[in-house]
Amino acid sequence: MITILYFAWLRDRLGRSSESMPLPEGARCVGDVIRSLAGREGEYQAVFGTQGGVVRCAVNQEFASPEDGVRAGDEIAFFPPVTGG
Amino acid sequence: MITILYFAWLRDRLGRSSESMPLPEGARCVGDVIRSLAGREGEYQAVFGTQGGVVRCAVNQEFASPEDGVRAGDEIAFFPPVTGG
Amino acid sequence: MTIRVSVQTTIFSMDAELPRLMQGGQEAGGVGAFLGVVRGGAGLRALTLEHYPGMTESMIGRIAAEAQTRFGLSGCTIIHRVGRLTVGEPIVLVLCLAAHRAAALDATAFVMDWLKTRAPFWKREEFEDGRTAWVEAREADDIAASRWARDGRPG
Amino acid sequence: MTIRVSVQTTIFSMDAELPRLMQGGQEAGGVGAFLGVVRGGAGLRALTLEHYPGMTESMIGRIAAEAQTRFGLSGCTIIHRVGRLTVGEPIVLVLCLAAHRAAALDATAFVMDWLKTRAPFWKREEFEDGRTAWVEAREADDIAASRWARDGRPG
Repeated sequence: MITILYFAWLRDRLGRSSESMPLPEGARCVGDVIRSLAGREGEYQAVFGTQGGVVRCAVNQEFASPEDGVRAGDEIAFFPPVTGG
Repeated sequence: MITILYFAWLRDRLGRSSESMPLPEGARCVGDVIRSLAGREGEYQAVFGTQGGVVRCAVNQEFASPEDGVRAGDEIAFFPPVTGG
Repeated sequence: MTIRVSVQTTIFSMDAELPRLMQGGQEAGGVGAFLGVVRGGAGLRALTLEHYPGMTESMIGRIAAEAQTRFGLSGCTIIHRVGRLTVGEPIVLVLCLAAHRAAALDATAFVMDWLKTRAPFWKREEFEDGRTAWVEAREADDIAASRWARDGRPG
Repeated sequence: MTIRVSVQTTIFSMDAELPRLMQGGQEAGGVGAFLGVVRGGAGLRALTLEHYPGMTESMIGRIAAEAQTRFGLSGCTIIHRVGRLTVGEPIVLVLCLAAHRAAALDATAFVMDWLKTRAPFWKREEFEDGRTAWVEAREADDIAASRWARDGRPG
């Protein structure tokens, strides 16, 4: 299983702040998880497909890129570019 | 008459913080006043003659140079380079 | 060296933070500081700040440690508020204690630039007319942060 | 724009100063600050700060006005203490209110650099062994101040 977290407008659009799911079959990197989420219906497709370019990611609370590896047990977070300070 | 003020180690060395005196005869600029003070005996000679290079000056509370003019009624201050902040 | 990081909903006090920071040592000559407040204008009423609990504290701690190393700080305090904040309210406080003023102020700018681009906070604006909108990242912040790049990203 | 200048023997409070400064307007997004303290070491016990009453306030007022113009500040507070101050005590507080952090922090550095070189203060050091000595001006301060030179000296 992996834990997925959504923040800011991703959470608003997807209607949830987190979910647990099995690591998609054959998924080895963040990009694989993104493609799996983009394959869902509705908002997921828009957020992770069409608008995927602006989505940022962290794996186990470290900023990550689509090429970075994932495995069962990971906490994967998706969010827009940060705007703190 | 002019008012002369001394600050920091100039005051310590000269033993006074201010004095009133007539504008030295023929004095038209700060440098003339300095030469007049350097002509006095004791510490004045050391402070305004030998060590005169490090002495800074203000006329009527504005930083001034030896070439700047002076006239009766002026407040002339002598002090070392500032060290605030 | 005293590093203090806090993510909190409540207000902070600069007067209360200073003595804690100054435990960093007698060799310190100055504190550089930045206090960010909710800037008004364009009908803005409030901001709501959301963050990624856990990762936020971890990233801010690394930013503070990087500032300490790079600028030779004796202490660094970073407090960032979350939740709903109305116009004029303080959002963020950065205090950097150093032997000299240039290091203290440069470190403060460094921390702010990295906070803007590396700490997982998101702002939602709330306007007088009831409209809300997530704030978009400013390219200017990325540019500001990039001027510190030397060995790449902090942490 | 609120400019506040004070030369005083008493301690100041950052928390008390902030609301005064913030009257400068809702368009402000941040406060840059520097707090200078008496730096210890080498057996130093205390500093005594002397100044030129009248000229000091006038020069500091001009420095604040110059910072306001140059950096577009909404407010500037400069408080400088005089008299005897022991190691660790606050000497000087500069607060600069601006729309954005870069202007607020740059203005703070500008004010400090000019204070060091253009405000008529003199420090006498007092050591543990009873010895006292007037502090000599640092060439580094003149260099720091010269980086702001554009139209010559402020005021």
